[in-house]
Order: sequence, then C-alpha cells, then structure tokens
Amino acid sequence: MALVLNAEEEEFADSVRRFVAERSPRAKLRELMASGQPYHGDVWRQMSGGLGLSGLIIPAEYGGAEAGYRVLAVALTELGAGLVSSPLLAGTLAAGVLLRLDDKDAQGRLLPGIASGELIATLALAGDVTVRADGGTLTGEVAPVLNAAQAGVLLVPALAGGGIGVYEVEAAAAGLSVAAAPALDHSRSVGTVRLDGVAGRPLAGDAARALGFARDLANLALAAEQLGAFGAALEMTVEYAKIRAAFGRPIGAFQGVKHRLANLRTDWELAHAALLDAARAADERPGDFAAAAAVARVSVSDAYVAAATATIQLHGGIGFTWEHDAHLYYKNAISQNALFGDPRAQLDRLRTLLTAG
Amino acid sequence: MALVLNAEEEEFADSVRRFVAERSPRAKLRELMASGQPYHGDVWRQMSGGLGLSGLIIPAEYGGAEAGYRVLAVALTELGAGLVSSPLLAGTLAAGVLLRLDDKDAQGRLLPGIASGELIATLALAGDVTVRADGGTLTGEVAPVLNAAQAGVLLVPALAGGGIGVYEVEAAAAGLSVAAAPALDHSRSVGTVRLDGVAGRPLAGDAARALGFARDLANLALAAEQLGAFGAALEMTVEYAKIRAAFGRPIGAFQGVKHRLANLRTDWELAHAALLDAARAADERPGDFAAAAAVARVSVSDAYVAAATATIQLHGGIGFTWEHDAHLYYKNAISQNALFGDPRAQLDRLRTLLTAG
Amino acid sequence: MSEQSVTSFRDRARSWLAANAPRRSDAQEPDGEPQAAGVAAQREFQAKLYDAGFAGITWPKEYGGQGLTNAEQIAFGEEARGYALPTGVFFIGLGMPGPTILEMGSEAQKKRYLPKMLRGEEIWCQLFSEPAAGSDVASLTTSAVRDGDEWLLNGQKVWTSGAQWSDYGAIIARTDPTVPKHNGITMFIVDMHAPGVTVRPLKVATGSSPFNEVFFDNVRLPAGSVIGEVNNGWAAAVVMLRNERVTIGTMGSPRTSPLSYHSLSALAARLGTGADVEVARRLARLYARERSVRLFGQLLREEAMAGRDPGARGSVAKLAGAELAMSACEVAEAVLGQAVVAGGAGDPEIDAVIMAVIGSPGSSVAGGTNEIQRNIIGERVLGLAKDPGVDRGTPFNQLRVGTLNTK
Amino acid sequence: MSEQSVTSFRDRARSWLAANAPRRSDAQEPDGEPQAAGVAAQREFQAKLYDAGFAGITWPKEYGGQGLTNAEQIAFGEEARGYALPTGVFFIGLGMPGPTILEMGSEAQKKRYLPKMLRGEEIWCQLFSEPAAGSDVASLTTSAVRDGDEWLLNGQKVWTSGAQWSDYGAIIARTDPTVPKHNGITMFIVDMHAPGVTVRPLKVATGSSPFNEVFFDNVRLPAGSVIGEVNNGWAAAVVMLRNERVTIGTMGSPRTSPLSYHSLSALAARLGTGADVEVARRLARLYARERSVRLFGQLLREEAMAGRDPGARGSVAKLAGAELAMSACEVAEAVLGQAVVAGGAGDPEIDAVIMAVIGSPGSSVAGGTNEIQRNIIGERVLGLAKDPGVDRGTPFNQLRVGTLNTK
Repeated sequence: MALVLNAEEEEFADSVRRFVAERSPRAKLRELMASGQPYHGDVWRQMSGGLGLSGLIIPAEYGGAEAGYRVLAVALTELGAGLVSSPLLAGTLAAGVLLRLDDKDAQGRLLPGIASGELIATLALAGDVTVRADGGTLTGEVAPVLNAAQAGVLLVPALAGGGIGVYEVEAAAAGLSVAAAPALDHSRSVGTVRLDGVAGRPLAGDAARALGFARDLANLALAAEQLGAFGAALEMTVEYAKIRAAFGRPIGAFQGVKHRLANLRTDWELAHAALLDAARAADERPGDFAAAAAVARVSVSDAYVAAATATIQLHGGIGFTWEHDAHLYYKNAISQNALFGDPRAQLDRLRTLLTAG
Repeated sequence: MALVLNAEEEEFADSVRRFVAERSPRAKLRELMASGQPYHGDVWRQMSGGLGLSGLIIPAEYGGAEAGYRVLAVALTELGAGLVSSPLLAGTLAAGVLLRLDDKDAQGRLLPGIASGELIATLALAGDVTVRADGGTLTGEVAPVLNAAQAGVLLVPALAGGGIGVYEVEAAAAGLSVAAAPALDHSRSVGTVRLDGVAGRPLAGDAARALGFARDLANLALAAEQLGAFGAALEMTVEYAKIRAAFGRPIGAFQGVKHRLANLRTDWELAHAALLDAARAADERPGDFAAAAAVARVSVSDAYVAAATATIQLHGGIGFTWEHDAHLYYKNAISQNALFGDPRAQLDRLRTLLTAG
Repeated sequence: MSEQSVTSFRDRARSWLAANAPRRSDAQEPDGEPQAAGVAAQREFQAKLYDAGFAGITWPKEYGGQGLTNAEQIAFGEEARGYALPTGVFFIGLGMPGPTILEMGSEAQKKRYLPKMLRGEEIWCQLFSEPAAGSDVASLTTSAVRDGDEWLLNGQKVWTSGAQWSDYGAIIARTDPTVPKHNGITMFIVDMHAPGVTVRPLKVATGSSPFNEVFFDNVRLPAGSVIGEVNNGWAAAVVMLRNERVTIGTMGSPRTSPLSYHSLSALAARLGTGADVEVARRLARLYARERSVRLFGQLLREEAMAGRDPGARGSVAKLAGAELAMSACEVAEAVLGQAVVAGGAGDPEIDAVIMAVIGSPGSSVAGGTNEIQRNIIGERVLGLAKDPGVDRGTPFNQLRVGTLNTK
Repeated sequence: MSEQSVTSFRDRARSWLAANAPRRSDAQEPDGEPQAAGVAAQREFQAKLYDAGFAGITWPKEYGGQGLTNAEQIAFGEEARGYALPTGVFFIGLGMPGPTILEMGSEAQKKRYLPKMLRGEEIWCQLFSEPAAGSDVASLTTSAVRDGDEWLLNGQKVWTSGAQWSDYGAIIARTDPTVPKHNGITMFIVDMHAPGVTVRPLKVATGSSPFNEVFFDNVRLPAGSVIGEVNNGWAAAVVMLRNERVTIGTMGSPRTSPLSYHSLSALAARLGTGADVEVARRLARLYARERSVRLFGQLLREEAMAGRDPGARGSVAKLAGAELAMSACEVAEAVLGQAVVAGGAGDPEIDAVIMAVIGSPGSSVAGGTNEIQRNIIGERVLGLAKDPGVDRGTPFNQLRVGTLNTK
C-alpha cells in the first residue's frame, strides 16, 4: 500500500535520470528535429539493451526484466522529463496487450524481440475501433498510431462479426500502407495506418479485456511521461524566476509569478501522488487499476498544459523563441493530452467505472 | 447602435441609485430577514408609484411609463446593486408575456394594475413546462416561482393537447396552493405553486413566442441585477483592500489580491458591455435580442459568483460573519445563477440560436 | 520498536475499538462542533480511551502518555478509520497546545496539564486569531503586561473553536510593542474560567455559530503561565500553525461530507441533474481531485513516518484541500440546479449541501488564506525570493495593523 | 464639425472603397506579417489612399493630414470594416511613432517625416523591447552617447515587427545611467538603413519568423534625431505603450482568425467533435466571450469619441483579449481532439488552428504581460496601493536588470 518509492526504485530512477542527462539530453531532440529522424538508434539500443527498459513489464521467460509497473512508471517519468524520443511506449502497449491475451505462440514469437528492443512493435489503437476483419483480412484506417512507420509488427484491433479481435500484422504485409505524419510533438513519431484487405493473424484470448487493459496501461504510461515533463517544465520556470530580474527584483518575488508557480507545484504534487497510486494498483490491486490510472491521467493532463503554458509566458519573449525549449514542452503537453482519449473521454470512462463499481 | 448611456439614462440611473441609498439601503434587507416579510410595502409603493419602475416596459395606454428595455436594465442594475427585495422582476416578466400575447382583454385588465404596482403578478415558469391543461383546468406543480405567495394573479404556462398555452389564474382560485420557500437569497421571495384542477383563463396569442420572449427578458433582467450586485460586491471588496493592512501594507498592494480584483474588474467590464448591448437589442434589434440577452447572462453569471466568493475570502474572517453583508451577495449570486436556466442551459440555448441563425 | 510489538498493539486496538467505539455511519455527519450536551459523553469516552492505553500513544509515560512510537500511532489511526470516535472536543488540545507544552513547557506545566488533557478531564482551546491581525497573525494586539510575577491580559481573540467548553487555552499576546512584531510575542496558558474572560458565540454566514469571540478584560495570569520564554512565543506559534496546516490539509473530507463525490453523486442521481454529460464529468473530476488530495495526504504521512519532515509541503495539502472544497461547491451548484433557489425547502440532504456551499468560502480561510499558503509554497518549497517585507524590521508600534491606523 | 459634412465624408469613403479596396474574404487570412513581395503593392495602395484624402484623417493639413475630426476617422473605420486594406506595413508607423512625433516632435521632424509616412513613401517601426528588459521596459540597456551634436547608438532590440522593410524607427535608449531608470531615457529617430544597423529574423515556436532582432553597432544618429527632450523619453514611451495596449486590446480577432468562434465551430462541425455537449457549450461560451470583448472595445471607442479618456482601461481590453486567446486555445484543443497529435498532417484549416494554438501563449505577452496589465488595472483603474517598488529611486546602474547581474 505504500506510495513512497523504496530505495531500489529511487536508485533505478537515478540511473534513468543519469542516462537521460548523459545520453539523451534535449540537445539530442534538437538533432532529431533537424534530421527528421524519429529517434536515435543508438539511444534506443542503450535504453533497451543496456538499461532493459523495453522489457520492464515482460516476464523473464521471454527475456524481460519482469520488474513490474511501478518500475515502468518510474522510468517513463524520467524519460518524459527529458522528452526522450523512442518507440518505448509503442512497444510497451503492444507487450501489454500480448500479455493479457492468451496466445502463447504469439507471445513466444514477439515478446523476446520487444524485450530486447530489436523488434519495434506498436498497437494500432486510437479512439473507437473501426477497422473491420472480414474472412481473415483487415480493412480500415487508424490514426494516430505511435511509431507506425518504424514498426516491424502492428497489433491491430478489428471488428469481426459482433465481436472484437486483435490481429498481428507484418509491416511488409500486402495492402498495408503507413503514412508518417508531421507530429506536433517533436519527441513523438506518429503515422496513419491504412489497411486494404491486409492479411492479419488473429490472436487468441479475450481481446476486449486486453484492449481495456491497454487503455489503462496507456493512461498509466502517459501520466508518468506527462508528470515527468510537467516537473521538468516547472523546474525550468522556477529556476528562471529565481535569476530573471524585473523592477529590481527576481520575478519570482512577485506574487503574480510566485502564486502561479505555487499553484502548479500543488497540482504537480497531487498528480504525483495519483501516479504513485496508479502504479501500485497495476501491480497490487488489479480491480482498482482502471480507476486509479484514469485518476492519474486526469490529474496530470490539463495541469501539465497549464504548466507548459506558464513556462512560455513566464519566460517572457525568450520563451516564445524556437531556440528555447519551452515550446517543446508545450507541444508535448497538448499532444499527450489528446493521445488515447482526451480528458473528456477519460472523465466519461472514469464516471462509468465509478457508477459500475 | 450606441452602447454608452445617454444623458437621460445616466440621470435616471442616478435617481434610482439615490432611491436605493435613501429608501432601501441594505439595512432594510436586514429588517426583512428579521421579520420574515418578503419585501417592504412602503418601499414597493415608492418604487412603483413614485419612481414608476413597475411600468417601465408597459405602454402609456395601460398606465405605464413606456420607457423601454434600456431604461429597465438601468433600473434593475441599481436595484440589484442594493439587493433591493421587491416583486418587480415577477411583475415585469408577467407584463412581458402579456405584451407578447395578443389578448387585448387580459392586457386591459392586468397591465394597469401591474404598472401602478397595485397588482402583484408573476409568471409561473421554471425549467420545462410540465403543468397540464385539461378542459380548461390546470394540474401540476411549478417551482421556484417568484413572489408566488404574494401574487394576486399568476400566469401559468401549461401543455394542452400538442401545444402550449398561457393561463391566467387568480390567487384565490380553488385548487391552487402556494407554499413559500425559505429562499436562499434573502432578497428574493419564492414559492412552490401546486395546481390541482385549477380553473385558468386561456390567453389568446402565440404562447410559445411569448414564453420565449419571457426567457430572453428574464436573461436581460437577471443579467442587469447580477451586474449591479457584482459591481457592488466588487466595490465593497476593493474599498476594503485599500484600508485593511497586513504585513505593513494595504492588502490591495499584494498582487495576490490586486490581480484577483483586476481579473474581476475585467470580467465586470465585459459583462457590462454585454448588458448594454442586450438592452439595446431589446429595443432596437429584436432578431438579435435572444442571443444578446443570453450573452449578457452568460457573461455575468459565473463571474458574479466568483466576485461574491472573493468578497467573502478577501474580507478574511469578518467576511464570513452573519453581520457582514458579504454572504448576502454570495447567496444572491448562487441563487440568481440558477433562476430561469443555469449557465449550462443558457449555453445550450445560445448554441441553438447560433446554429439556427 | 519491533514489528511484532506494533502488530500486537494493532490487534489490541482493533478488538478494543470493535468492543467500545461507535462505527462511522454512512449517514450525513452533523456539520461543525459537537453540542454541549455531548461534551460530558466525550469526556467519558476519552477517559476510557486513556484507560485502555490509546491516549497520548507517542507521549512520554511520565506525563500520562504511552511512550510508544509513530508506528503505533499510525497503526491506531488506521484501525480507527472506520469509527467515529466521540473525542472532537479534545482534537485541538491534543493536536496543538499539548505537543507545544510537551516540547517547550516547563516540567511543572507538563506534570500539571498533560495527564488531565489525556484523561479527558480538561478541555483546551487555542487562542491565536484576532480581528485586526487576520492572515498576518504576528500583528496581534492582545497585550500581556507584567505585574510582579504575574501578567495582566487584555484584548480580543476570535474564531476560537470550543472556547465555550474549554478549561484552558494556549494564547499568544504582545509583551513588547517596541520591537519588530515577531520579537515581542509570548505564549501563555490562560484559565478560561478566570474572572475577566468572556466567551461569545460568533454567528456566521450559514446562520450557525461554530466559533467564538473571546474577550479578555484585565485577566490575571499567575506566575508560571508562560510557555517557553518571554518574547519568544512566535517560534512556538509557528510550530503550532504548521501543525494546524498539515492537520487541516491532510484530514481530507470524509465520504459523508455533503460536498464529497459520494454525497453529490448520490444527490445528482436523485435530482436527475447527473444525467447531463458535463455534470457527470464534473463529478468524475471531483472524484479524481478528492482522491488525489487524499493520496497526497497519505504520501505526506508516509514520508513523516519514514522520518522525512513534510516541512512547508503541509501548505500544499492545505491549499489543495481549500481548492478542493471550492471546486466541490461549483459541482454542488451544478448538481443542485434550481433546487438551490428555494434554499433546501426542508429536504435535509439538499439543506446540508447548501449550508456546506455557503460555509466553504469562509472556511477556506481558516488556518491561513490560500494566498498565505501560496507564499509559503513559493518561498519555502520552490525557493523563490521573498517578498521584500516592510514589516520585518519595523517596531510593532510603528506598523500599520488591521484597519485601525488608516483613517 | 457638422453632421452633414461627416455624412458626405462617409459617402465619399464608401464609394471610394467600393471602387478601390479589396473586400475582406471569408477565407482564412494569412497569419502574421505581409510578405516582402507585398510591400511595394502596399506602398502603392497607401499612396492612392493618401491621394483620395483618407490618410491621416485627423492629422493637421500642414503635415499632410486631412485636418478632420474623430467623427470622420470613425466613419471611415466603419465603412472600411468590410475591406481588407493592404496597408499592414504602415500600421505601426501611423499608430505609434507618427502620433508621437506629431505631439512631441520638432517642427522640422514633423515636416520631414509625417507627409512621407502618410503617402506610403517611408515605412516605420518601433524599437522598444530588449531581451534583458522584458516587462520592465524602462530597464532598457541600449545606450546613446553624445558625440558633439550627434549621438552614438549601441545595443540590441528585439520583437521588432517590420524592421526588415522599415526605413525609420522610433527607438528609446539610455542616455543617463546614473539616475533612476525612468529619468535617463531618450527617444530618437533612427535611420534603419544607416551603417551599423543589422536586422535578423527571429524564429519563434511556430517555426515562422514574424519578428526581428535589431542590432546597433556604433550607429551614428545625426543632430535633430531626438524626439522631445533628452532624458524625457519615458513619458513619450508611456503614451506609445498605452496606445499600443488599446490598439491590441480593441482590435478584436477577426471572424476569420483560426481561433475565432466562427472558424472553430465550422471545424467542430467538420470533425464531428462539436457533437459533444460540453464542446458545444465551450464553443457557445467562446462566442459570448468574443462578443463581449468586441463590445467592450466598442464601448471604449464610443467613450473616446465622447471625449472620455479610456486611460488605463485599455489594459482591461488588452488583458481580456489575451485571455480570450488563451481560452480559445483550450476550445481549439477540444475541437481538434486527436487531430492535434498529427500536427495538421496537411489539412490547411487544422494546420492554421494548431499554429495559432502554438503561437498564443507567446503572443499574449506582446504589448505587456497579463501580470503587467493586472497591475495597471489594480492600481490605476481600481486605485489599489502600488507595489512598494525598490526600483523607482535607485540609480539605473545599481539596479538588477535581466539575468545579467545575478550570476
């Protein structure tokens, strides 16, 4: 039941934080923006192979670290703080679905590659499922899909008859086309997936349940990334408020600035507590996980947008320049907010959970 | 098209303001609260007979001042500022409905009494119409109804067959019962009207159109009262922020207080402009009146609640005492917000108007 | 401490509570203070609690406590969560004056007052707030003037909870007006039954009187009344205020509070207003906010248990709690819809919600305004520069205070 | 003025505009500044406007104006509302430096500069903002040092609109750093083509470069460049800043702005996101807010026409406009839904909305932050006490400025 991180978790957080500072500082993101690459291959190899982040929730039998969701949340918080671009979220969601399905064959075939980072996998889920499966072939369009253009395998939810299924689709499959989009968030790579009679392998297991879990996992993972980025944007602003002077005083001495930052810190503390709770619930209280993850996501989403807005505004003119990192956080905040269900959708979902519970 | 008040309107505003200060200061409201009376009969006689406020929108042929809606808005703003308790709004809405119906007989019978203030009339409208008219008798319940317990005549909208009608009901009619409610707003008198086979006289004319106008008129009238009260609550707070010291300074010197008051003043200015526009629209642009009145109401409602909340909070402990007038405004703000359609209902209505227009 | 001893303490608490304490009911709890009629019963219950070894769990044995650790205290709190312990009148004494006397009081004070406090024999209140001081607590004007070994107390306090049934109070008064405001304040113990003490109920916006004004007219404080040192009372007051903030902030609102998600969603279902999508979302957001505030309180407690000082983050809890209450008011207004106009009209559930809405803006000020909390968070949590206060170096008697010196 | 002459002026304007000016289209207007390619065309149009007697309507005839009254000016504005006059590059010059030279400039300056400004022969910019000054405009560090009758200008300005095609600029520079900051500032005319002036486009968060940085490296200002008096430039700057605020605040966002109710409700209908009740209500609220901001602007203009000085209430308009833009951003996010993630992905309408959302927090700072406006409203509209500034009496060279003196 404890919310506070234990010593091991703290240590792990430190190691990820060091990794971000040393191997993937924000200057790396500027390189990606200039080159048009979705992420740095070497950074990804270090994250996955070196730190093992790609296999945190994957059982040891498939080559994963089997470290659990609390540790995953810790890692994503640090990566989010650094706006590290990688296919980790895509692969984690794909792994989450595979783990909740009941397809030993697919698990054995895909999880080891996801765990090692060699296989880029993604889950083609966005809003309501509209792809149709007809006699084993899939037709429809899904957007936005994380790392769609880099994925070697896509897990595609599709409607078949009266029910829903999850299908494994190879990137090279005939009839599949992927169009990369100019993601608003420079640290995110997304694309549109079009399926025109694509052969998909149906995966065994309760697809509705697995996809429900994927949405909860997306909430947890995004909340972690958002909380990390929220904290980083806020810290950047607080530090600036200490050194920037106006009217003969550091601007942080003015209540107009001080109180706004205090409000944001308060929001951050609440969102932080909610995230810790959701991560614990994933490991320890599965029945409460959906509600806890929705609470974490709802607690952080709009507050992070407000924080990123403040980061631009309280930096004054300089916060509006391309060279300053404030806009990276602002774009990230707005984009994160819309992924896998915006705040309104999350509240609708939470309300349903509460009324049912 | 001019929004600014002309000299005549300014002068009229001054005279109503003086009337409130001299004849119905807030001490009078304290008397009502102690006595349980809904309003002061003498104040009402001076308002109606002396100042002619009860007949502002009533044509001269029925004994009214025929002064129009701009002047009505000016008067209600000042009365709202002083939290003056009276049956003016009830009678004005009843008059508005009568004027938009096409029943010369009823107009001739009722309007002179309303104009002189001798007849207390009210409109039994609250939310959707649910009273049913069956063979000339009315059955149902309406709440809250303004000055229900004091009204000599009630105009009751009711469903008859597929349509809607407005019925004139005498206070003494058999089967009619009125229960006064302990209104949250100490300056308002409301009650529940129950009709159990009450004989009602159907009024000729387009009832749906007349009731639509009544809702717009309610928006205009309430927006005016709210704006006046908003201004008074804000002014009270600003004055206090000038004379109350903390940490060696007037509290208004602190940005935490100063900026909150500046935001409220900004909201007030916008709501004020919107009210001026709505009042002009009522007189000059009937096709735009519904939207203009909804904009005025939406602009003032929540902002006034925020202002009244600030009035309590920025007065510190003293603003929470029964003796201080802050709570009178807060209760008024919350109650006004819910009368004749809360902000959500207003926004729904406005959206419909905009989409249709 | 051994883990085993905590477990056995917990077991003992569980069975004692089951046998002796009333369960928390799901029904609406009465708002505000216990009625005088209940005070005797509360004294009795506190005595039973004491006899069973559950009063003053972490206080030293020589002053009537149990001499145990935070672990036992938390274990008891967890076990007691499902019970409505009738000990409200002791809440302030045991939470604020008690620990302060324990830390700063003389040996004689500790021996004289603490055991009786724990046994429920004497009820305490805290006398800090003044009409002219408000948020700027340190600008208080109640004065204590030395008269031989004794002191003569004059002035007025306000917003004093429980003054009407208190036997003693911890009061701060100005003992040197010629030095800057923080340096001339002393904390005293005052006998609330002494001649010259007048307690008057204070009627608030809701129409009820949950607080008091207390007047001191030449009240004689005997020798030995000073807590800590003369003119060093502000340090003690700061500790008390900080405790108060953490307490207010982390209490959370019970499920049964009229402004809780639980209550409001039930009311929305009954009134039909919850069918509106936006109202339903606001309720869900209220749930999320309520839960996150509660979780943050839990996190602070866990950190405290792990030996980390929550420090100024208690102000985060206090601010979050006050803002939760205000946002709950907005949700309540949406849920009530037109029902708010008629002021409840006899429906007790609606009445309770309306009274809570009316009370919230005022209550949010108690324990320090939001502005004060934001200053504390900005300066002590975020490390932002302080406001260049003009009042820190100025002798108190040259300072603008309240609304007195401005006309 | 007679009412008749205004009517005939209005009639003349109406027919001239109908014959010569392009109508405002309902299509998306290009965001930001006119392209350099359009500058020549704008010069041409301004000359036609001048020849027809519609430039400098209220300016004196001896400086190229029409010598008419506010009534004619307003009549022209009303008639021009339906047209998109291609005169954007003259907006700043005619709105700010022009009136200032008119009021405070020397006779020689008025004769030399104003007619050419009105005829579209010379484009002007305004050089106030500096990187280290920000909201505290008066803490500028660009310096002008006397050299005989001339001055030597050094420093950097930023956020300068139109610097790239400007012929002249009105610049404020520090001419005495040993006195308090407001007292050592002078306003000059600077030739933007002079040696030592470097204009660099400044790339902002949206990826575009609507502003410039301007560097001054030993730029020689000839005798007669001072506007008004030496060391009295702050007074002129305040007038200019106030005009700017009223201008920004009362412009309103055109129907065709990507963040207007009009644009967003059309987009919501197309994307289907407007079917959500809450989104629909937010759109309606946006409409109400937009309309009330526009009405307040109208009220201010009416009052000005009636001879009442809007004074500090221009800050109300500025603040309301900035907050309108930020609330429109929130509505836009709700309307866009998932579409925001893919950054427009080639849909020009969505692209325009996203760019507007990205640009809004930064744009809201232009013309003074919301905090500055709130201070002005609090102090000059409501009459609240001023912040006890530490910077008013201190010589500028002993003051903390920007982030320079803090390391």
